[in-house]
Amino acid sequence: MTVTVLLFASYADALGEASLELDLAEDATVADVLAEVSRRPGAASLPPAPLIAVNQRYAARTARLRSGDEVALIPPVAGG
Amino acid sequence: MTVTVLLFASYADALGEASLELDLAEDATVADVLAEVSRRPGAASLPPAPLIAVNQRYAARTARLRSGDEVALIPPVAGG
Amino acid sequence: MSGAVQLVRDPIDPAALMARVARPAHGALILFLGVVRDVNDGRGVTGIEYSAYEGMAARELESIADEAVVRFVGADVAIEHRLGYLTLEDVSVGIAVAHAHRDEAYAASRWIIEEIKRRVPIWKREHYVDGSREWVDPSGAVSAELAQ
Amino acid sequence: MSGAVQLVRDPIDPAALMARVARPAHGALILFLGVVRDVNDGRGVTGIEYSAYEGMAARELESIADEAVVRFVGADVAIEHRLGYLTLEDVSVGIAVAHAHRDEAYAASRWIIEEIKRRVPIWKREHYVDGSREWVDPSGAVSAELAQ
Repeated sequence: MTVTVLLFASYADALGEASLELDLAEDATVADVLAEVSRRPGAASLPPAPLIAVNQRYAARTARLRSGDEVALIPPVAGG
Repeated sequence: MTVTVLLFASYADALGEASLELDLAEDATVADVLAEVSRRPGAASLPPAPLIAVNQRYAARTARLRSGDEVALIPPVAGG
Repeated sequence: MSGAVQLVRDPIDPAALMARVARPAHGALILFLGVVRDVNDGRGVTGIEYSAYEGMAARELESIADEAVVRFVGADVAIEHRLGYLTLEDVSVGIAVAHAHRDEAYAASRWIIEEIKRRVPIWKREHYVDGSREWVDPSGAVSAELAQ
Repeated sequence: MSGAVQLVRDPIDPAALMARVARPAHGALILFLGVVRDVNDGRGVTGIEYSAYEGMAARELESIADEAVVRFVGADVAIEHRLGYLTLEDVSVGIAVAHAHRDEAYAASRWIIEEIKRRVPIWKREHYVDGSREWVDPSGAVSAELAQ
């Protein structure tokens, strides 16, 4: 299955991209996405356990994914 | 000596006046003003120990007065 | 702090109040507005008449503003309290506080409105839908304290 | 609460924000403004670039407004957060809260700004007087909590 990974702010700068398409096994979880992303150039400067949202809701690393999901890596928020 | 007594809001309504001139002994205190005022018609509805200001500052009942002082009886405040 | 505090008879302008505290060093600005509302203690209100011991009220408001900038170092403060007859949704008091940080801005704003209600000689007479009117007495309990 | 909350690119209008929460039942109205200030952590700031995960940020802001009116019963709430490049003294976030009573109005206002800073996916990159710029990281400590 395929998921879209969104990167923002310092994370987008680190990887040089704002989004990625990943091909994953059918039973993939958020943790698998993080493992995939950590192999990309520039990923060394990301924290080991970044905050994650799946389809615009905060999600745990164990969350199961479905094809077409939008997985976002959320840098420390700084609104206000 | 002479002092001016100011009445406001419900106190002015009770006594039917917004100010009084009182003649007092030279060593008079705030308590003497209150005793004087309590003899006026309508004073029965005033509390026994109303809040007092002398020359626009809150003052105790024992405060000594000087001629020309402005003594105000302050009903419960309700600003804001 | 003179000029930061005023008793007014015309409507309070929130934007003007805020402009008086804005500075490039401030990261947080809080405006508190007290507003005439349609019900108090279960009775329908049509308006409120505000009166004051004006000289002393102005002095107490200034002393509150002065104390605020000592207690909450770095704050800028502007206060206006309106007098006269106000109808529903009219603003009776406006307090603008700005500070580098929001913690201090919130604390100062809250402290100022509580002090106003505690010690500024302003009174209100509520006018009710049934045509009656009454002086509001939030509590006589503070009297002893203010006279020490 | 749709319509009560917006991500905007144009300047925030505090008066319009307050008008959205005014009702005859409200006795207290509090406006909080977050403002770009000239110094942060000792460094001279010239401006801040705000960006967001827009869909999720809008959703989180709406959920904060919805939760606020449940937690603080009787409150009306309006929130705007600005995105894009802001210069000194520009307003980045405006929160208007009105309630019958000031206790609840202050509490709701404070709760809302803390929730925004805790969980709305908005980021800022500060631009400094020396020409450099940096993403602001208030703390990574909330991460574990939000992911449960």
